[in-house]
Amino acid sequence: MILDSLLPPLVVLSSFLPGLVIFFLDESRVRLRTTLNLVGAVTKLLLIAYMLWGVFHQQDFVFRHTVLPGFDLVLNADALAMLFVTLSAVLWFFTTLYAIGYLEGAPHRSRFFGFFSLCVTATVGVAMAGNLFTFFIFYELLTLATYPLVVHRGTPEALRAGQRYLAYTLGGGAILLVGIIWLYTLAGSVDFVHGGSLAALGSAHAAELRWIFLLLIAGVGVKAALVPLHGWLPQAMVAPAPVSALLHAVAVVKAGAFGIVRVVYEVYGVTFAQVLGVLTPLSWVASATILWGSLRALAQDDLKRRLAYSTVSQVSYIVLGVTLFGPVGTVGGVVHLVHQGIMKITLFFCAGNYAETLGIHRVSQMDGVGRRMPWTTAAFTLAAFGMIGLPPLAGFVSKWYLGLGALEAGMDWVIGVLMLSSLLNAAYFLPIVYRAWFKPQAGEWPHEHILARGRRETGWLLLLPPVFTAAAALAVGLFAAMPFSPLDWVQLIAEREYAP
Amino acid sequence: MSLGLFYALVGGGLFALGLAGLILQPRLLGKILAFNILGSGAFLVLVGLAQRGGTPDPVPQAMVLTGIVVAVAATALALALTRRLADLSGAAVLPEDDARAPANPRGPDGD
Amino acid sequence: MAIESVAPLPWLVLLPLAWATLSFLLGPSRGAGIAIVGLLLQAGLVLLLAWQLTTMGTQHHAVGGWGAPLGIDLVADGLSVVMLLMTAAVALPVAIYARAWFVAKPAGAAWFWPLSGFLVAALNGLFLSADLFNIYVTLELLGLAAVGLTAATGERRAVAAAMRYLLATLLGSGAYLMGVALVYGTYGSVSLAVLGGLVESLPVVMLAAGLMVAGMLLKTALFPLHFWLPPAHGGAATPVSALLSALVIKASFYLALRLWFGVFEPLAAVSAAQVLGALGAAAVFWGSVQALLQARLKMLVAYSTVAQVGYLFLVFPLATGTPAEAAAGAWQGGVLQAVAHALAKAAMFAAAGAMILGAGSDRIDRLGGVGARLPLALFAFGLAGIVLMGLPPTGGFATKWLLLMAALETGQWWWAAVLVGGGLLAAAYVFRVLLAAFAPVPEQGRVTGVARSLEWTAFALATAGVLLGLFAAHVVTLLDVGA
Amino acid sequence: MNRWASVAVALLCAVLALALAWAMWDLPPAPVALPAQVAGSLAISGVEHPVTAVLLNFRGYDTLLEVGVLLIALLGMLAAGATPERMTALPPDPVLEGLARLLAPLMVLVAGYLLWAGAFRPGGAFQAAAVLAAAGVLLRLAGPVTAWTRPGRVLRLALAAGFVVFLAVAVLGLAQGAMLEYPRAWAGSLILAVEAGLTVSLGLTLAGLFLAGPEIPRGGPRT
Repeated sequence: MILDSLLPPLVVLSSFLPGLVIFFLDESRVRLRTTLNLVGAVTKLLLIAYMLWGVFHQQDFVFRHTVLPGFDLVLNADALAMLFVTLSAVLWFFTTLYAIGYLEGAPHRSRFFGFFSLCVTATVGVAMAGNLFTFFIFYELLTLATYPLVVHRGTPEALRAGQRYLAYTLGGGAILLVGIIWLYTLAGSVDFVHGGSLAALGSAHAAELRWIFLLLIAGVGVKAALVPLHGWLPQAMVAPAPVSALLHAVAVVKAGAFGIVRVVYEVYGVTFAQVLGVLTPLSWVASATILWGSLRALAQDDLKRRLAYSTVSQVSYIVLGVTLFGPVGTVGGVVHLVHQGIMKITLFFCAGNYAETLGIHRVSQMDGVGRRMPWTTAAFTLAAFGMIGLPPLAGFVSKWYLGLGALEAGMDWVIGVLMLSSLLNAAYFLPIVYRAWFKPQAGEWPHEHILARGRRETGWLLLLPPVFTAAAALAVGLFAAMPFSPLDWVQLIAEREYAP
Repeated sequence: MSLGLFYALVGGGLFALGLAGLILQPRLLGKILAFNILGSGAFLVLVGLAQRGGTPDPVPQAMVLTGIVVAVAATALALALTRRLADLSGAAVLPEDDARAPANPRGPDGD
Repeated sequence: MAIESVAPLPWLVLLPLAWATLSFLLGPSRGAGIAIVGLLLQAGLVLLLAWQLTTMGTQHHAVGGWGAPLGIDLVADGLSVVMLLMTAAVALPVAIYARAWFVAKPAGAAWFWPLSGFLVAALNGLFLSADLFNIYVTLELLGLAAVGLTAATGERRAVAAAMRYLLATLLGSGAYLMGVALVYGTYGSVSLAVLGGLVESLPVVMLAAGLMVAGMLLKTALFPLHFWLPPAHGGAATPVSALLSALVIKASFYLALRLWFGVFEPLAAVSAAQVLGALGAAAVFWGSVQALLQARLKMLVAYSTVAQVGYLFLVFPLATGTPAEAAAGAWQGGVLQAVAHALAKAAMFAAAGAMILGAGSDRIDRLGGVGARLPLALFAFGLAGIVLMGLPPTGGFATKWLLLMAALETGQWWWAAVLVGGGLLAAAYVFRVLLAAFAPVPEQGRVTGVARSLEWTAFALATAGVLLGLFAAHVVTLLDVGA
Repeated sequence: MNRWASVAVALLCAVLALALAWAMWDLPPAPVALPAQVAGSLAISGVEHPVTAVLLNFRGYDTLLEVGVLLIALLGMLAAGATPERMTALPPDPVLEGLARLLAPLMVLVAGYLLWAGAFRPGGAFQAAAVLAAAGVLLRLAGPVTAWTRPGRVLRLALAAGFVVFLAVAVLGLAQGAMLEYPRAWAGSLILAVEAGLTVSLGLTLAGLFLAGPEIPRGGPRT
């Protein structure tokens, strides 16, 4: 059906067009801008709901446009794509609400929301890309759309962070492009296919294919913040809180991790990647990233920096899961894509609330904040517990499947990495929780912008998003076994990937 | 050697001479003269080489007429620019530093 | 009259000549309106021609009814039509831009319209001509019009730049004319169609080809023959800069391409092609680094042209003596680069002009506040920059894609390194400007607003540069007609 | 430029001259013989002189564009801006001025003859225009004609007239089937009309290349 093939581009356009209009809106048109934002977000959600139903029933949504001979722009809403699309659309909706509250009265909002929408457009495109070309197009668009958000404040620090961000991501993009073209000249196709398409080339090109794998992983690894390519991420923390939330939970970092998933499963094919012997080195890199990120997080006093290093560590769980050969490991890695997103966005919303309401930027300033902001702190606590991996929260489900997957793949040492990392997680999250709830308030808050009014500890647009996402982090863990839960959906993906 | 070929050979020499002059002459007037020598060389080759067999060929003759008018036009424009430059900067030479975007003496007023 | 019977070829030359003359008759600073109408008609004619080409193949017109070799033939194949489309697509927005520009800054306005009319006529004539000597006349028409436009502000810097430009362009066409003389002497004809079957590897023809191509390198400002370009393109009035950088240098590149892969194909040597590629690579790096070092916005954009010209010449090593498929891809990539750069560079100059006008200075470190006051111009600048960086999904990316493919397919990975590295360098100098424009300003209201059409035309050009990437397949199809 | 670079340039140019000579030395006859084709079509070209036939008919398109080149050279000069008068003031010389006034009409007559002769012998619009322009230069040097910075409407019309006529004929040809295709019966007259227009315009343009530009100082050119 024609309409079905148009749905993927419509999902992309549902944030692109409002973004474009918003960009040119006058700064004072607050209501129109908000309406456009919300209409876009809701339209996207509705389209996605329809497509989810279709994909579940084996319906295909594929859009194809020839850019150059041999170079097609393909948007394909397969099960894996829908997982990421749904995640980003839902979290975008909440982040938009949050950003409207967060930026109330701030300058340059048209520019902000314009690029904000472009950013989600790019993410959705990355998710639905049907081949490496399309992936690359949206991957680079994502870089360009996020840069203005990172430097939004215009301070020298922000500009420096932006420069660093560009240097890393554009460099990564260039490497990725070389990898893609090299692969294309070798294989004649870079389409994403279940089970990969390179096995047919066989061992004759093994050496070249290993080099290409390195290029591709290095290219997407920059955004996924794999050590040693992670240097930009902690610096990018100067961005406004909603941007950090989006960067860490939905857009940039996730696009990188998602790229690794696509390359391993649908370009090389996990079986062929195993044969080439490229998975094990990748698992070392992932493990190193997990531990290094956690260790660095321990040392940070700045709350957002601590969360940033935590992201470096947590995203590599996804990469680690991918390298564990076998369906269980796949489930663990891919489902963490969703789980980490929900938990991390909660943490950043909360951090933003502390900063925006009380002027708290450092862990050492958080003593007794639980009594002043109970809802926010409760959400923070839930998400932190999830990150550590306490049952029955989302993070536990991920780690459980990762552990089982490691055993299945015969890589027992990974269990050790997981346990050590959980300990480190606890070591950098629990002190925060302890301070917030159990220590008395130490003097005045650094800078109280928003006064408590009755039971409302801060603006309701700031409060609702973290509460919802924290509840979601609990729900996806509690109801993991229910149909249409992320876990259930990921199991569907894994079945299709490993189907003979 | 026919007369036509002789013209052509002389033309080749003039062309090379003009080229050298265009590069080496420091003053603009010298460069403009050199360009005219270079052009004349090309015209001589055009007419001479075509008529090396002895039969006159009206086509290159017409082309050279066209070429001469073009050269006159170019020379006139070059002279006018030289005069204008001399009025503005006091010398009929190209400033050495221009390729490196000198600071605008009249302040940062753009174009 | 049926639309099939309209012959666009002669009209594409006559129309701009007519409006140029008319605006001259109207007097100084007059004629913007008829120019815009004329360019609109021209755009329609080119589209009609493109349609004729896809349905009926290569189009011919024998001027005077004689036919080659006695008369002069106009021929429109895929390459010509893509170049004509590029000319129309750039000239029309730039005309609209110029109309508003000269209201704000009258310097150089007096004879802009007739001169630019002749310039457009020369471009169209050159792209259509199938006669070596006639091409020489169009080259001179083009060169003198461009020099006149460069000098038109009457300022010392501009006049010096124009003088330098004039000498370079005259030397270039002089070398070309010498080549024509040798070719006519050898074969007795200057018709490309006639020569196509005759040219063989004689010393005199090699010499002719060498002189003609060298002349074109000088006119295209390929490193190290680029010395004249930055002051001319950076010093002219902004609408002129846009025309020069976007279109004028493309004419000589087109001619180099036409000759090298056309009549002189039997002589094309791999070693010479590698030299051209090496000069191109040097241009990419030298131009980019110089752009990074400039203190003035328009000089930065001009040096960016030096760099971008380098990419054009990668076509030669990638399409000379390489397998047919890779060569075709490289050739398409080269032509697309010419078009993508035309759109992006016109947009970039237009946006830069608007920003300079708003900021009241062309120093890059004085651009602070432009981002807040002129977001559309800055956005256009950024978009154009993205095209030049070769990021997807723009026309610059389609170019880079095709050239990279050809480089890797033919095992010439060193050109791939140039393409990738050049893109990153472009990013460095483009973001340098964006960074400066994003910087907050202490003095409120230092940046003033500019006419809306200045910003919109820049934006339209940049958008066209982006869309070119999404519809590159159409251009490539058109390009294949008669190739 | 330092000495060694100069020597290198000179040597390279010498090599070029030698290469040109060597390449041209022993060429076989050209495979295409255009003179024969010109002669074959001369009868229907509208003129009897082959160079004029090539110039205004067979390759008339070149000439059309070339007139454009002249016009833009003039435009470029005007655009570059006026410069102050730099001519050394000659004392008013009644003899010189009288001679110029006498010669000028004579030169116009010669130009007319050249124009008419061009159809069948060496001559034509360009030669005629050159004489006209010389007359203009003479009158300027002797005094009676002053320099002009910005041509007025009448002068612009005269400058463009030749080009306009040529363009009109080019368009007219389209009705025949091709640009600049002369109807057989009218070819001679149309070419003469084009040449007449060109003589006036080119003469003025060529003179203008000399006359345009200098700004007349207050009090006239001679003070």
